[in-house]
Amino acid sequence: MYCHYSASIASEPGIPSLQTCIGCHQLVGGSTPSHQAEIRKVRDAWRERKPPEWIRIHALPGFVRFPHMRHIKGLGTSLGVEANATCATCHGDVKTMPQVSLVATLKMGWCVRCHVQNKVSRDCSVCHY
Amino acid sequence: MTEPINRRRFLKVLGVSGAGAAAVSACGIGPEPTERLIPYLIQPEDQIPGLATYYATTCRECAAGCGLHVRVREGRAVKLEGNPDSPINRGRLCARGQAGIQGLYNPDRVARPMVRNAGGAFEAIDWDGALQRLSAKVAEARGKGIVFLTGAEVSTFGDLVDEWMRQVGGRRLSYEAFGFDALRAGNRLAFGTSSLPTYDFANAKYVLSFGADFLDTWLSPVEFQNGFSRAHAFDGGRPASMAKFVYVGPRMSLTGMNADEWVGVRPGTEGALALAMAQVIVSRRLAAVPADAGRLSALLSAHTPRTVAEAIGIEQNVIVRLATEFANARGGLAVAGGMAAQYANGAEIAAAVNILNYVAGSVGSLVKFGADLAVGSAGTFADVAALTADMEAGKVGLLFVHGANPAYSLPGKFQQALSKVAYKVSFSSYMDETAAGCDMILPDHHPLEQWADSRPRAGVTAFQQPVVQPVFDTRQTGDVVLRLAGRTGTFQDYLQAKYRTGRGTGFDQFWLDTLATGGVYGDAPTRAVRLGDVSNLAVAAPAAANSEQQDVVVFPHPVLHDGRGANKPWLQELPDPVSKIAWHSWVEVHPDTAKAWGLATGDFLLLKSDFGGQKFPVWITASVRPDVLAVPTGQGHTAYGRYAQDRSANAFELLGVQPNSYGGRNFLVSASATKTGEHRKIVTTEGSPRERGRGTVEVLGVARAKALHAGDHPFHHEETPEYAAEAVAWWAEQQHEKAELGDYRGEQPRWGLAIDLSKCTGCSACVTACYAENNIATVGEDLMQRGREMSWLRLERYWLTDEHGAPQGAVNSPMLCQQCGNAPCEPVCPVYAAYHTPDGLNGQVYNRCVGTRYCSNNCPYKVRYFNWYNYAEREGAYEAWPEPLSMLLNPDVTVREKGVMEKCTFCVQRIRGAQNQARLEDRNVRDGDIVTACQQSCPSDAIVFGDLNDRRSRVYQLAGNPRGYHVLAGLNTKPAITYLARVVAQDTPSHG
Amino acid sequence: MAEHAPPSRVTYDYVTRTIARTLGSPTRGYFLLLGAAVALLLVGIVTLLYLLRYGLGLAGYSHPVYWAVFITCFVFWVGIAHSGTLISAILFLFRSGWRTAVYRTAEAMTVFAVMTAGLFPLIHIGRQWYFYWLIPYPNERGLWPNFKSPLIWDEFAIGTYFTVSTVFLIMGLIPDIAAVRDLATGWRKKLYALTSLGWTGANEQWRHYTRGYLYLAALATPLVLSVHSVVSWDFAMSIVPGWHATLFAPYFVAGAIYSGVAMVITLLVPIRKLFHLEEIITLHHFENLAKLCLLTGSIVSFSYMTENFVAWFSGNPHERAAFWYRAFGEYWWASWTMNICNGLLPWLLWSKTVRTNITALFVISIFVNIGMWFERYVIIVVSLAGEPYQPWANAVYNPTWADWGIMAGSFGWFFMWFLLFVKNFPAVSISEVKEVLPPPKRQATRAGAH
Amino acid sequence: MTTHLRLPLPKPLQDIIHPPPTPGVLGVFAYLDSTLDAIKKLRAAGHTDFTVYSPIPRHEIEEALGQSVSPVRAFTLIGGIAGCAVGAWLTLWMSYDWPVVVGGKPVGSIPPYVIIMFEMTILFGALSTILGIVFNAAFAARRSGTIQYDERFTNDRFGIFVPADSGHAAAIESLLKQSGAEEVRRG
Repeated sequence: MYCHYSASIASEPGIPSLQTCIGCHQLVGGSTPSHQAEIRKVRDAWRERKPPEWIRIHALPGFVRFPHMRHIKGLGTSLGVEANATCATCHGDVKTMPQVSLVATLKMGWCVRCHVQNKVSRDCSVCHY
Repeated sequence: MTEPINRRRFLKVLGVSGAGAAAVSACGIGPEPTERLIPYLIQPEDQIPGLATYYATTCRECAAGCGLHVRVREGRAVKLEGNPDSPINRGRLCARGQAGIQGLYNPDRVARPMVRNAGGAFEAIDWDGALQRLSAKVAEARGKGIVFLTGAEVSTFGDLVDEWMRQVGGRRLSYEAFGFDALRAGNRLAFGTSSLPTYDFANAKYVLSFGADFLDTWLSPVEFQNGFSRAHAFDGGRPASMAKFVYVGPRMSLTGMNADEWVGVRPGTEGALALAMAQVIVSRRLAAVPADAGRLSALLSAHTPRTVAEAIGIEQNVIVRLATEFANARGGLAVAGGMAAQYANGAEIAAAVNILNYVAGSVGSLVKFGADLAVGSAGTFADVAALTADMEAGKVGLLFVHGANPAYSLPGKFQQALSKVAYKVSFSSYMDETAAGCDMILPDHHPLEQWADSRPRAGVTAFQQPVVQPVFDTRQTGDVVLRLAGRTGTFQDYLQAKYRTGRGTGFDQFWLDTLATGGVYGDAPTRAVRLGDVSNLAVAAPAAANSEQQDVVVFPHPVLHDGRGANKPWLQELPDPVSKIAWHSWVEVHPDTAKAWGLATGDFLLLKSDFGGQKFPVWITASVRPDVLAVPTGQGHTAYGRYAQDRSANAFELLGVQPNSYGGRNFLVSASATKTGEHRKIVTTEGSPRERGRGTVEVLGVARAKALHAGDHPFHHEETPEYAAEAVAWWAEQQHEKAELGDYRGEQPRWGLAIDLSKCTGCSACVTACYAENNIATVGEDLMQRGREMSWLRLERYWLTDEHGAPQGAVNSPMLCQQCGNAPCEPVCPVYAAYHTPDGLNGQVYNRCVGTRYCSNNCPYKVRYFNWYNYAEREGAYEAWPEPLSMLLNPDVTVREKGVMEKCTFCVQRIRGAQNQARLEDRNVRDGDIVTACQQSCPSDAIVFGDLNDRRSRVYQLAGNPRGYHVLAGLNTKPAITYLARVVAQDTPSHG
Repeated sequence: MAEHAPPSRVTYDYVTRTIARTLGSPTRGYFLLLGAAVALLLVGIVTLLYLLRYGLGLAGYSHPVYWAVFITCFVFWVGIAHSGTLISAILFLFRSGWRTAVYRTAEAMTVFAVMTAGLFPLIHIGRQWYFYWLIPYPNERGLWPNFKSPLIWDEFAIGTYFTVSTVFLIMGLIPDIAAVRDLATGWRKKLYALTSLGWTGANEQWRHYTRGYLYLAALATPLVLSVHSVVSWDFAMSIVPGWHATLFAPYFVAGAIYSGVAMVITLLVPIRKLFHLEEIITLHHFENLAKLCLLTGSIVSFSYMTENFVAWFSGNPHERAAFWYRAFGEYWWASWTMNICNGLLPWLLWSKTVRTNITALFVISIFVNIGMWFERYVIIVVSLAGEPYQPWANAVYNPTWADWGIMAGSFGWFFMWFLLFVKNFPAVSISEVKEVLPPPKRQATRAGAH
Repeated sequence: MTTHLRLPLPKPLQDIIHPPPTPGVLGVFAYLDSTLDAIKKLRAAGHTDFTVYSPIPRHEIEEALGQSVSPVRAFTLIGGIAGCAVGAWLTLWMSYDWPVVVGGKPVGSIPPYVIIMFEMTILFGALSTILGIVFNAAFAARRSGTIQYDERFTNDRFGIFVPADSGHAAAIESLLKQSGAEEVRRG
């Protein structure tokens, strides 16, 4: 929520600006060498004023709308999940992942199943317009 | 000229969001391409991905100075909307204004400073190099004549230029191709002031226009249309009293076709008519004539209806009738302009109309001097003519051109003169005709990228602030001037300094407020004017053209105007509201004339005046006098980018460059017309010009309309016929069943629209708004000619005719998806791509559609459109959004792929957006939360959106209006759109 | 029970050998025809590749004319397909002996015509690569097709029709393949031995075979009537004036058989000549086909009159506008081509001299084919172009090279298959032709009618 | 007493592929009536499981053999009913699995679905009929697979094969001869 600052208020989660990253990683150096290596990349990037290129893992086709804020809100209220935890429903437990990977197919069937389970509309025009 | 900005930059500007997908995944079989996300280096404080930010600024597409709200997503301006705070446009915006954004992201912008090299070709140069070179030029040009030519520029920038010109011993001129010289001269003649008053249409009880096209191009169209619809619409906010509107002129323009009565006088005789009416009013004491009207007696007695009727070409009893109506209305407003103000005797006509207003007592009440309009202080045509002469004579050593394109509107002449100027510099953002003739181009920021202000009228200051980072390597001309003037600081500082004076500490707050509201809005006190000496006013019409010569009227195109709109695909593809022709110019010919000359629509007619000749394809219409031909300006550019260049013919070629008696330009020329034998298929969206009683539009006489009470159903016969009653009952049952199934369970809204045809003027602002909001592709001339245009919302223009079949105005009916409750399109779709949503829309799932096109065949309204090609394909033959135009794509709307059907869904993205927001705030969607793009833009407030199941909503009330009807209700499609019948002044017999 | 007395020299043996001769080594003329067909097919394929790459815009479509030549061809070919099953199944149930000589050709034509027709729905949709979304298959999204859509009915009707008519054709072929197997030598013997599925004509085989064949015919009969009804409902179920008529099902079925029979004649005349089958396919057969033509043709012309009458009688402004436009609008020429070719020409067939004149029949059959193609063109294109509901939205449509290319391809595709068929399988039923001959008897007593 | 009731059970696979030849007598007839004559004589002589070859189906032969109606019709009936059921299930279940309203019509509206049911009836009916024919005729073919056969039978000759061991062969030969067989073979 700190990094993806707009996830709970907007449809897009927002990619943290390098400034945001460095804000913490100035101090947080990482425990294991592999972590440190990764974090060094960030610091170098900051030094060179050159934003790193993230590779998009969680991508939806252009004709699908996934308003993040609404899902966080919905999961938060209906399932009583605490806001930060709602992310894991789709993204998995990212903070324990050495490298982010898909935990869900992010395919339509998967979306629909979840919608049906939580008794929310599966009307086409909720996501497709 | 322009380098396609690379993908990295693209995404950066994009701030990375679904928009990437929306724009990129346009051509989409197979999985999404792996995207690389480039984050911001430093988070811009006011940007939240996925949330739109609105910035208040000012529209500079014309001199009216409408306020803008620019919708910005991830650093890209995606839509221009009206600023509700602005007293000028009150949150509305015309088609031209909305297309401004296509100027910002125009693929043919001049991307960087250019200078002409020895070879005579343009080559890129860096800013510093360019400015050094230029300041040298300025130094050596001192004393040799330095001229700075701007558009209508009543602003701090204008002041700065003036300052600088004084400093270097030069002068500034401003030029508008369609100046208002005649009005100013007329006011000088009648009232001794050359300023332009404001006109209060909203409170007029009777509107009489002598050629003034106040709905399309005259002075401040959006403001006037807003006011006009209040006055003229059947119940436009006032107790139902419909102000009759009479249009006087040789040709029916967009404004003219909204008239209840069209008086097609012989060109140039408008003044005589005005005086004759004044004469009737005075002689019959129809109004409380001001005391000093006595000095008119001589003039008026020379213009009795009997004496002038013959010359004007109408019966005298008509003149008497008009005069009586006008005076008895107690609040008649007569305006002169457009064509009437562009004859050789334009000034006299304007003066005569002033007199008419004066004797009717409208001056001061409806015609307000004091709140003078800025364009009034623009340079006259005579000044420009003089400048041209000077240039010819080599008296100009250095010429700067900013915000004007005289080489197009003064073809030939100005270009020659230009070549005689030692050094000329253009600040144009585009390679227009003038820029092409210059030695150096220093591209200015687009108005949406710059700091500026302007004073469209006394009392109102409109501000501009940059809403996006500059798309190209351009620089604000203000900065350039400051630099050349050897001053420090940017234009922004200069601007702020100007407003800081006298505010001291309060300034910062003032500045923030101003930027939030978009300007400083005040009223100027009304100034009383007295009638001058008009005893020897000569309004006589110029001699009629001889037999083989034809009167040719050159009129400003409603959206391309003086040609500045021609490089914007939205405006090119927008059918002209009257002719419904797009992408090329035409000549209007009356059917009788056409028959006499053996012309068919599409035949080319060569018009040759003393000044030049051009070929135009014929459009046969009864909306023009038989003895007059009419051609629009705007097309026929020789430069100005891919959309404008080499398209049809330039009507300015026909016009002379000599200023007339009052320093204006004659737009009525006599020319020979010869049939060339060539023929083209004209690009028109017009099918049948008559509605043929098929129940598409309904028209009521005003008396009948006033007699209606709540609960009346004047169009009841349109409702379900007997034989279908059973089916309807059965349907109701099914609705009940459906309500108990799945997503359809429970209480749902039913979104609906109400469209008041007596407000709709056909201005087509809604059409462009729809293009902008819904990423609708422009398909270009070839495809449009084959009926492939994608416009989800089309304006059907059906003539209203008198008993002789002559058109007396038209009914304009916006036709868009009716979101039927019983949609014929839905059951025939084999894959449920067209289906009924729980909230009553006809959903169209683009990504499910396989393209059988059955839905369109079965749609009785024919409002479904098919993607014949991939209009988003990069470098494709029909690419609709060549970079950077793609930046204005709305990230909330899917860009449709080749082979799928698309249509209006009541801006479902806005509906969902509002619902998401409401959910976030734990409340329900309120009436008015959701505004469709068409409704938002409509200057006359003809469209209202809302929930038909909510008894308190505006749309629910309107749907119950006795004037309401459903198109083709007999088919039992149960449309969600209620049309309110057009009401016409009763004494104008008309059949829809 | 039209048992006519054939020339005495037409014995079982004569029949077998005459028909078997048609499978003899092909002439140059045959290869020329085949080459022409393949060339046409290639034109179609290239056009299709263009459509896939650039989109349907290459065709002449123009709002609101969203269906045009492709669907016209679709209906045309489906129509052609109908006479085959009619002759082989319905006339079989009616026990009309004359069908035996012609039904094989008709049936083969049916199968190939359906194969052709089936391609058009795939070609004409906007995203051809998603055609399988119309099939109810379990998918990850959990979506199913809309069974209320006439297009899905089509899919099922055409699919069923293709399957059934194919197996019907194969069934009929088995005994004949066995017959040629027993005459053939070399690789062909092997081929036929395989395809004849070990047929020997043993009584046990005949016993089940004849029964099964009867039931297939019984099933095919309602099928053939249903298929074109369903196709007609593509139009009748919509609300487009000119489409929306209860008359459509019978009207289309009659039209289909009409065009089909015409096509049979068009095909039989050259085949008879090429393969010297004069003794087997006699004037008598042609006359009967002509009579069938006359009957269905009259039904069609009657439907035309009914349509126009109802349009006027209904007093519905939209209906009236549609039919007025049809007759006197931009497309008057198409409508009158249709009226003359389908409405007037068949009346010539009242005269026996015309019915028994092969050349005349051939010419008429060609014109009927043209007329029936235009009937579909008029119904589809003109009704849409007229646009009586929204007078503002009407348009004039003109086909482009893409339309013609695909259409040419469809003819190539059809004739390629047909030519390959007649050279490799008996184009006239051997066993059934024998059935209507008097069986060889030792005593000259007349055989009981079978 | 009908032949197909006394069918031997299917043999092991290799027998099915290469069945041992059945010893017997084959008579070739040029004429239908003489064939019928022979059939009558054979049945009179108590022979039942002989095979008659004919280029075309003739009712005379069926009557002479006194065959019962083929069981294929049962296949047709069952197939048809099954098809109709499948059609109904497809349309209704799939409609309600994800209810979508179109054109204000009920989610599961029977009239249009009848068309699908009808088509499926025909399709399944036809296919199972084919199955029936192949199934039944295959047994017949098995039985007479390697009995003697003459290529003229598909052209213009009739034939009768009577399985018989060498003991009875002579009697049958003479019987066929006097019925008018133009050729008699023993194998």
